[in-house]
Amino acid sequence: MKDRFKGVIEPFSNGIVKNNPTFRLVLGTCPTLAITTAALNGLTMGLATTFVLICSNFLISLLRNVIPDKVRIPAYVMIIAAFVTVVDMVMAKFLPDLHKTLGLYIPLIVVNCIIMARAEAFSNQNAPLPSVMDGLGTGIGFTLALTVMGIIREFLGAGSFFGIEIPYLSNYAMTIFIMPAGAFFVYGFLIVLFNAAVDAIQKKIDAKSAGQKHHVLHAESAEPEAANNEGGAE
Amino acid sequence: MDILLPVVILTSLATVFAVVIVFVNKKLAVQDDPKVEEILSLLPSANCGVCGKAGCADLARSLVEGKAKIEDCPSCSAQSKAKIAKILGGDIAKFEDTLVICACCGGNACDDKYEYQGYGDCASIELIAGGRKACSNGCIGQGKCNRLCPYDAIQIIDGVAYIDNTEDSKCRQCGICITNCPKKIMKRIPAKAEIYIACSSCYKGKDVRSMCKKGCIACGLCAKICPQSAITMKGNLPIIDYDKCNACGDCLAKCPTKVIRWLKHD
Amino acid sequence: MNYALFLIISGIFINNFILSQFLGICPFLGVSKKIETALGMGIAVIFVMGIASVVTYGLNLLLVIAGIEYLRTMVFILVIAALIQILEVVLKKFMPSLYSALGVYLPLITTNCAVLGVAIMNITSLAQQSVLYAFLNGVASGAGFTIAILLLAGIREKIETSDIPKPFQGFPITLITAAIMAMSFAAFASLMF
Amino acid sequence: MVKKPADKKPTDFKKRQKAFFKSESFKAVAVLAIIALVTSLILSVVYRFTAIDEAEAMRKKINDVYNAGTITPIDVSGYDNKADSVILNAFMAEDGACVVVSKSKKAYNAAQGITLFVIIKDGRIAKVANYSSSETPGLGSKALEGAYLEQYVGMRASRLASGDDVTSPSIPPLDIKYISGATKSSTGVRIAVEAAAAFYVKEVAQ
Repeated sequence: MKDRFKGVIEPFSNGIVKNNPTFRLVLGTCPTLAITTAALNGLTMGLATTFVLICSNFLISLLRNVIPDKVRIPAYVMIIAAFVTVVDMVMAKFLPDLHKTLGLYIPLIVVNCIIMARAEAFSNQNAPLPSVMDGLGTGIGFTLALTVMGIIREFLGAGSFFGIEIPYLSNYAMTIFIMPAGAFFVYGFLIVLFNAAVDAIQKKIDAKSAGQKHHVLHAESAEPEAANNEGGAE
Repeated sequence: MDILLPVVILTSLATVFAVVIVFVNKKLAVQDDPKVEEILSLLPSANCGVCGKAGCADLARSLVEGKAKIEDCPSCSAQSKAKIAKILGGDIAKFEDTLVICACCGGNACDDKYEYQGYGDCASIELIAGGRKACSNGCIGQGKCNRLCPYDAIQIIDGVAYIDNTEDSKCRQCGICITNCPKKIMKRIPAKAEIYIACSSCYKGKDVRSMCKKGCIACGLCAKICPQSAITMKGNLPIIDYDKCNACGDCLAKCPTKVIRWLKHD
Repeated sequence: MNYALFLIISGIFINNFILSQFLGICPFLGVSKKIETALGMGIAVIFVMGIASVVTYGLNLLLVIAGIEYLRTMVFILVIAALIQILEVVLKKFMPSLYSALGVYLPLITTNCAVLGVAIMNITSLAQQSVLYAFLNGVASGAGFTIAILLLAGIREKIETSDIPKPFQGFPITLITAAIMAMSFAAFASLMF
Repeated sequence: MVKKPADKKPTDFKKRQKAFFKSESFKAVAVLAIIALVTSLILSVVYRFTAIDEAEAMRKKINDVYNAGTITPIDVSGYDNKADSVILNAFMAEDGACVVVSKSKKAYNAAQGITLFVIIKDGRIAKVANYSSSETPGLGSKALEGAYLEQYVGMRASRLASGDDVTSPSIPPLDIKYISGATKSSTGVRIAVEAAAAFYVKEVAQ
């Protein structure tokens, strides 16, 4: 029972941290850079993508033995496009202004590399339930990344937080962060922070698990060039 | 009517395109040589490009066309090399497996001629008066090999490169470090070697002692006491003949500066 | 005539597909390690964008007549995916030399935001709607894509030999380079409105 | 399956037909066709529930912006638009004001363009409001808010309608202060307003 449970939860937790689509796998970069001029946009785009990701992962893993390999790509693309159009229509009806701000980028969820990558890499080989969990995990990882990007860019670029103007800050806002150049900057530095953090944690885990296994030759020398990770109790 | 029209249009479009794809795949299929797929599955597909081809698919195709030799791909394991040779129909030529070692152990123990403050890596330091180390064939320690190694198998310890060849070694002998080291101290030695010489100095003992505390002082003791006389002194440096060496370890015990070291364990 | 010229200039400089519209960033980051691969990718993108623009423009007329505009995304992406798959086989059969240069990039382009992006933009934002202008816009945006990816490939080859702190290696340094490129391209925005 | 005695030797055609249905390519086409059928069925059904009728939404928006009472649409199909803008439609309000819905194709977010309501009463701009445009939030969006749009209120439509190419220096300088950092959005709004004014002067005023 334990490993079956792990088999389901594992892809979920993977999706968020270990292979977080935006920071680790660097997938789905088009909406990440374009939409995150405001935190609310990032959040909605993330949730819309998560919905499409879950449904398409589920359906593709259901049909994985039925779809012949020759027409694999058109079939997947059609399934994904169907869900995206549903999201597009529902959003146009119930969230019109948000639909206007996301505009062109909603149909572009279809070609968002994450969905196709998860479909090809994961859900066409695994059972529906792990695929859905993987879709959920990756989706939430993507949404978190987008929202964080949105918050930073909105805070620095427009001096507001989720649309609420911060009185004093907004007349010192650096509009560079709203422009494309700022997007690339923020995205690059966030990847650095994320990688450094995950590597540091990984190093600590290795150090703990490695324990005494260190060879005599290496033991006394610390890694000279990993400058930025804090020493940590060895 | 609103439902019928889109359904008809989309289904007919999908069918038309499906038919065209299937027709095109069937009629115009260019028979790829099945051997290419087979070989591609055996190659490590790391696409490291060391073989000079644009990735493993390209290498597989040129292997079948005879434009490349399997030795070009150093990180391919011995069994798959044998299998590929069988697919290509050639006899299983004796694939001499090799291991890569760093023939220097000086690093911080070797004095610096000048203190390098600037940009770049070993290659740029080498440009200034043959590197910052007093010993001109010693490792500069700026880590160019460490950064270029696709398998992260090289560590810079105490200012000198070290390749771990013990059982959980990550080194795939791809040879990127050999081509990129400006001092040319990364060397290939036969896989059956048990010991190796961690020095490539060409100076007499007196000069070595003044420059580097760990270097080989060319005393020649190892050559004298080796029971299999596998070691010969050539230009102030011992050379091991790995066919004769039976890894008895006498030379290693005798060596005053511990330059001769175990390869596969500590 | 000047509208065609405007399209070309805006496709390459003003609304550059990568640096100001953010479309097609995945291959922009992924394929730009070496100049030859970047060039191969660029030409393949121009090739596909040109054909896709014309085909999708025609299809859109069909959709408008049938009044089912909401199926536009579905039809476009189906057509693009099928088109690329057919193109791959046809190229392999009739033009093996071109296939060996571009072949490996074609499947990559299917999930490329730029192709679908230009297909939709041809419908929504072209001032004068005609097949020629759609084709021109496709090719110009493809050229913009190629120029941006070539510039980045050239810089990245230089970066290979320089000493970058460990966490910055790989994507982060590429993104920061792209940021500086985006800043310089932003200057073109005021070139001609 | 038990072989019925009466079963004749399957004719060559039936065997070939059975083979055809089993064959790989038929399965491929069938799967794609079925997926297309199912998806288009779902989408058309969903569309019926979520279809927004454009005109209705626009009329509602107009009433929010300017209480024009019952509005009678004006036929705009005959009007030849300028190169970079298009008049989507126009209405005559009860109190004689004319509500013009004009879209400028030039904007920062070129895919969306900028669509505005321009309300012109006896020759002067009474109000300008954003109908549907998505400029970059925090930057371009400032050009769609009150302060920038207020500048146009009170201007005579005939003066606004004169300029053809907005960016050419020959245009008499209007004291419109652009939003810094959002030149494209500000110019886009100006094009839309001037297009509406030109329409008003040509079609409605005489």
